[in-house]
Amino acid sequence: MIALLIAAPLLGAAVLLCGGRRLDKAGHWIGTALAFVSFGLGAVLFAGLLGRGAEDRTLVQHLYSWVPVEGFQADVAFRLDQLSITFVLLITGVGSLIHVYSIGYMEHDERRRRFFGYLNLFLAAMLILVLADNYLLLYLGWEGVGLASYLLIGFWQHKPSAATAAKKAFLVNRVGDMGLSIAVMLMFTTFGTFAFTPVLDSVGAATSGAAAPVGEGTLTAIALMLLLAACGKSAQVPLQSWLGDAMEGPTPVSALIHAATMVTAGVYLIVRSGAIFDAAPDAQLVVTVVGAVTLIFGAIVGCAKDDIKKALAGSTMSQIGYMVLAAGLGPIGYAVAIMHLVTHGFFKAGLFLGAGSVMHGMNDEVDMRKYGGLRKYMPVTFVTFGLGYLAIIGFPGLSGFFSKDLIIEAAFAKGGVQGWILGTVTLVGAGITAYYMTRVMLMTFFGEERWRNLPAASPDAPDVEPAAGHGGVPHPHESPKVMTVPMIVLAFGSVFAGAFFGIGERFVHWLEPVTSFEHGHPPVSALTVTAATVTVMAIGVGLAWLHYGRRPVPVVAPRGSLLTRAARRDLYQDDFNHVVLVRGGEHLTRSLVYVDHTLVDGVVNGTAAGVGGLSSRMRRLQNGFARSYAVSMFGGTAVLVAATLLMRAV
Amino acid sequence: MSFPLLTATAVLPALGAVATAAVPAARRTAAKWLALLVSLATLVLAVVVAVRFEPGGARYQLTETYEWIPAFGVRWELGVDGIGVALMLLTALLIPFIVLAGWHDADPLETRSKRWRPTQGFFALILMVEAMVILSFEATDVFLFYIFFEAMLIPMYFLIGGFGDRAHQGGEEAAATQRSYAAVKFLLYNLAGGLIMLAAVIGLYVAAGSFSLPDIVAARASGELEMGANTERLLFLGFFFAFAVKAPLWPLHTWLPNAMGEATAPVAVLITAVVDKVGTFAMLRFCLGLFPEASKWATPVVLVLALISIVYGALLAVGQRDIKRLVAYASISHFGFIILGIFVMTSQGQSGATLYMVNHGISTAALMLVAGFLISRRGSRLIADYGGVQKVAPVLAGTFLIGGLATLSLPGLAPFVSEFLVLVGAFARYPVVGIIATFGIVLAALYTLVLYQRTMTGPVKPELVKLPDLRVRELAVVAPLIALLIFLGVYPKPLTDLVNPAVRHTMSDVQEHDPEPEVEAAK
Amino acid sequence: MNPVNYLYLAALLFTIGATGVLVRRNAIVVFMCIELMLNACNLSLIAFSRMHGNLDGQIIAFFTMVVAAAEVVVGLAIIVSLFRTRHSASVDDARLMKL
Amino acid sequence: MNALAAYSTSTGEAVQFWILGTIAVLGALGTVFMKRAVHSALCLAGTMIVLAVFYLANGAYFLGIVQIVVYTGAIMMLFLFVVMLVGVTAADSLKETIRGQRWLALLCGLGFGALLVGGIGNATLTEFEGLAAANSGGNIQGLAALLFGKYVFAFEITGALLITAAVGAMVLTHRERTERAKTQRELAEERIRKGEYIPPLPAPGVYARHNAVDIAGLLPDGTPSELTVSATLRERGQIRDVSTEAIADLRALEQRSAERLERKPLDRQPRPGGSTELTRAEEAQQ
Repeated sequence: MIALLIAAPLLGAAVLLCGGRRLDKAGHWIGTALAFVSFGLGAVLFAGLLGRGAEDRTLVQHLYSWVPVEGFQADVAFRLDQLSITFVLLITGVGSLIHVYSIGYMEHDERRRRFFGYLNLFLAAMLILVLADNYLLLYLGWEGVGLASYLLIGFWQHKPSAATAAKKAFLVNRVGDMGLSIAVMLMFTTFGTFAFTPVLDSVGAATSGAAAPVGEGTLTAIALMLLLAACGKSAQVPLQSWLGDAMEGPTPVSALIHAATMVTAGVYLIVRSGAIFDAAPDAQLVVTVVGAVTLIFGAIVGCAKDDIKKALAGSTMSQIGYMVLAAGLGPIGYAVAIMHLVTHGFFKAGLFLGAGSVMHGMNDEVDMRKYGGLRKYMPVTFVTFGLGYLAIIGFPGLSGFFSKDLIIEAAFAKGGVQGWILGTVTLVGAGITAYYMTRVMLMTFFGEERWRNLPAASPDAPDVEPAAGHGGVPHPHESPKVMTVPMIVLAFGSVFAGAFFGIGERFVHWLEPVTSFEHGHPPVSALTVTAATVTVMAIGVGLAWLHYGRRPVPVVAPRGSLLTRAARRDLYQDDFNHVVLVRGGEHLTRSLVYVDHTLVDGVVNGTAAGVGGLSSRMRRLQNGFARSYAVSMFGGTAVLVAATLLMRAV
Repeated sequence: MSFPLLTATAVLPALGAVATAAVPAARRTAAKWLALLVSLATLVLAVVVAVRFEPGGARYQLTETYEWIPAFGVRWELGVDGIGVALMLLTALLIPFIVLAGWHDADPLETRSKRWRPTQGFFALILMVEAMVILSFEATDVFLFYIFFEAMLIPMYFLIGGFGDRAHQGGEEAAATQRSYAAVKFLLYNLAGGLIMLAAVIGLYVAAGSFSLPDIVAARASGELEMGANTERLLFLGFFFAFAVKAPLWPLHTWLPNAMGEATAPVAVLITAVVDKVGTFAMLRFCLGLFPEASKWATPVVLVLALISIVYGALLAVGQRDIKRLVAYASISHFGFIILGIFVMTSQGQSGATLYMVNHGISTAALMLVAGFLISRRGSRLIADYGGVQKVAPVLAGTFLIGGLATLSLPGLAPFVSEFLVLVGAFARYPVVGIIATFGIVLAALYTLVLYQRTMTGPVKPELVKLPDLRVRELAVVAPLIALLIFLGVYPKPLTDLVNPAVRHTMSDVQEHDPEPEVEAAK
Repeated sequence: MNPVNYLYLAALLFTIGATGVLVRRNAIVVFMCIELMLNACNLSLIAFSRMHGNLDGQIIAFFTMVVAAAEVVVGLAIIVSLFRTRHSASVDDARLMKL
Repeated sequence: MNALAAYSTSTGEAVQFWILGTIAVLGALGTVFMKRAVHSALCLAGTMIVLAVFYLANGAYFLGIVQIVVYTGAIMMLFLFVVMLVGVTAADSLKETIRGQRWLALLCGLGFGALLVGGIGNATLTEFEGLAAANSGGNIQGLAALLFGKYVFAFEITGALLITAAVGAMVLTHRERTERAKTQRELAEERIRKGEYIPPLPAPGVYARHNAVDIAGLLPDGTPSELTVSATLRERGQIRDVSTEAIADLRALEQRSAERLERKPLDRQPRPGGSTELTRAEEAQQ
């Protein structure tokens, strides 16, 4: 049953990718149908879990032994519990909606069949990731989603920028993967296995003193390596640079992979390995720091971008920062992190789909400075996007409010100076979130209709998607039903999910058997925190209104302050990477090629040349005169005779 | 005396080679079909061997022993263990694909040429190499092994020097010059290694009084045969040098890029996927089996060299401008992994190394053969001459990508399993080594993706607009390889079952145990 | 007189012959010098025969003569045919060993 | 006394040794250093005869005779034949062309000789058995017994060797015709077709005194014509040029006849009608 869940999209991917042109007509329907099949199966499984007792909700399905080697047993086994079924539902649910959306969005793309194949592949890999029962299989899914992400970011491969972005994403993720593989190796050497249950149990046993203690250093190392992996996949500092570029992919991809599901895999990993993190407080601290830094970093970047998708990407980074931070808080934060993850999945996917819808209606223009006043032309998009917007800034009552508020509370509840710092950071983050999201909202849907009097063409627009350049003034229009319906569904989620999960701590208790949960004790009351959050949010919205609502937005971006310029360039992180890693690497490889050619090969060729030179000297002796040879023979004979005589004499 | 299965497996391609060479000049196509049939028949025999082999049984099975040169105690002594079977299967499996991929590589330039014989020669040489390689996997007599180890150089020399890419940026003349340079370099390197090994083989005979591997190993294990530490080390170095050249290990690697660059793609596959495997196989079987103490003594140095190979090969691959040379350097990096796995002396490492040999053979074959198809279409090996291929030839690009992903060890494809095993094995004993080796996987992603990006994506180059996609024959070559990569990636159990007992034997040869985990995990 | 002197003489003759082989260019003279060397050997063989008091040395000398005769026949034939084709009997002109 | 006798030989033999040994060495040196091959051959023959005498003196009667008959008689004559064939008068240049060859050869020769001498001197040659016992049944009989007994296989093989050598010599010197010999008619036609030299070749030797084949006939102006000499001699460079001699003779004859006829000595003034044949020949000579 669990295997079937994965098999459906996998089958879809195989059929669509190997099927050839014959399937071009029906490909997207097959892909979508299989995504829904998977969702249906997930729902059935969920229902099955609900029917069981709270402590009895972990199902393990052992398929076969994957890599059986002396002392090293990796199985293909799936584990269904509250945590994974949550993800399953999120993935297949949002995934199915985005499949539907893509039918409309990718209508004019001749390679739509392949697009759906990749989407299905992604679903399968993501499901493997969340359902795996051991870290190695998780690694398989982990890299699988990386591959799907690579393929989808680079889907418009004919654009060099897309191809580069895809490569970058994969490479940065590989650095993270290194962390994951080292973590697995460490687990193997420490525990002799890397299946979830034995590893986590023995960590628990070791820390509670029930078994031989494991060095905390080892656990910290494992945790940090897992964090590295999470950073790569979830675009956390310092491995965040790929996410902005990943927006080169088609918008549904950004919505599904780079907002709702894949990028949250890091959070899943941390929550899943909670026992290890709990046993390694130093690592937990690092996790929270990474989360806090990314939170602010992403928010600042989001404030400065004019590209609607990149602004949203910055936001994604920032929101995942929240989740990572929460996950770093330990048992008080795990469930909250997942809850924010789910609500974020709804509203961020909705936002991206809305952005896609806007682009769809605007000739694939992505520069917000060339939007404006679109609410009249795309009412459905406006409403759904607006609901998503309210959700993300934490407008009271909407889903973002519940989840984010809980995180802020938990951060304060960390206690001590750390708690205050983290809490403040999250609060400030909430303010900035409100600011940049309002900015996006205002620039896109309000204000004057700047797209009317654009200069004829914008040839220097760097990120024009391929359909762009129809020329002339765009004619904003609402998107077809097939696109708006998923947006509406997601908007529903954005509005109600939070309340549904949050009221009565329903979600937290659902996850408790897996992630364990304890109530934090914030130094200030929960109500105060909520009030502060709302206030900060209001300030953010107000500031944004001052900047972008009251006065007209210039079509050409002003130079901006130092911080703005830095944020536009992703706070120079890319430049740093470029100078240090890319250039340095290029020089290194080039000099190594030179070394290989001249030194390593040179030694060999030099030897050959030396022998050659010697032999050409010796060749002069071989002058072809028989008499000359005879002399040497005679001399040789003489020497032999002398040797014989000497031997005799001795 | 039962049917000599092992001999038959090797003799069949040898006879096939003779028969292929004897086909009249005008019947080229018949020669090709004959070669293909013979290679397929060999595959069938190899499968029979694999089926008859019982993984849980004796160490060497299906053994055959005939007196050959009684004066020196040289015997025609064959036998296979699990590792041998696996590699034999790999060889027998790859040859039909190589034959099929090289179907037109040795055709005459003018199709009507009546007296053109190299076509027959090409296929005959390939079969000859197959025979030699299979025999080296089977031989349990050191001297016998040495003979085939060296003899395979001769057909390889002609394959490299005689049949290059038709297309060469420097023209036909330059191609011929570089080809002969590459062939001579290949030959000299390997001959040098082989000569030193010959000295060591003789030394071994002097020291042990026998050429028979099982006898010597048994005698050493029982303590009947004492070898001085210095003798053992010297002999080990002699053997290891030859295998390190063949494998190739840094800094003895420079022949490989030349050879693989200048040879046609199928021959390049033959070099790296089949012939070079003899080197790593022999390290596992002979170096560790005959000289366990010396192997342990040399381990630190070998590990460092292997690490250098991994990182260095990958970095150089990044810097290459020539597709085939890039694959060659990638192979050097992979051979670093294999050697690392062999010498970390853990079950995981050695199983991983053996699986790595098989998987690397398949994945490199897939990548290189597709690259060869691409090169033969455009007539250039330079990466810069390509761009946007996926637009015009999506299937070619897709298979190329899968080959590339296999090279970078994507989980789900076969090489991942082996690479991870090697890394785990290395990490378990030498954590630092494991971590450094892990950098190799990032670099592998770098060179593969850079290659893919530069050749396949971006705007279509005007010269490539009419590039045809893969033909049926080419698809027939690539598709099974890819299917195999995926199958072995998700279900490597058949292979591991074959290999595990052999690895257990090797581990007991070197008297090493896997490091115990720090904590016995709660089961 | 000590009969060993015969051996000294033989050695002397042999050396002279060998030097002649090396310094002369005319193939015929070279050949004669070789004959001289053979004769020197024969002389020593016969002296040995006398020293040891058996005839084996003489037999060997006899064989030497026969072989020398055969050699001369073939050698001179070679010289003649060389001369025919190259119009020279100088050994230095036959230099095919150097490419 | 007896032992001493074994160490030394009779005085007669000693005298003979020293005299003939000197001759043998001189002959050997002559062989090496004579400019002409004929002289070398003769020197060698001398050495061989001396050696034959030594063989006899050492009790090898059969071999002594064989040495004279076969070696000096047959083989050396064979050499002489070849020398004649190649050119008896041609003198070799003794100038060395290979750098260092002569010195190296000498050095090696001297060194080797010294080594041999040293070796012989070192050897413990204590006793001379003498051949009295071995030759008691007759030298030839003794040899025969050995030859057809102990050494019979070697003997047979030697026979094979000789046959092979004979065949080899024939094969080497025999020139196979690769095409049909041309008939006289064809040759004539070919010559006409080429048009190089149509009339018959001139005969050698225009003067009665010199009708030898190696003397070129003189053209009307007194210059020798190489065409008159056979091609082989031309190639060997063995044409004897007698034109100077002949002109000198002519002049002497003219002088003598002038004296007898009491003519004035020939004035050297060129006559208006042109120079005489003789003066033109003289000019050609100069």
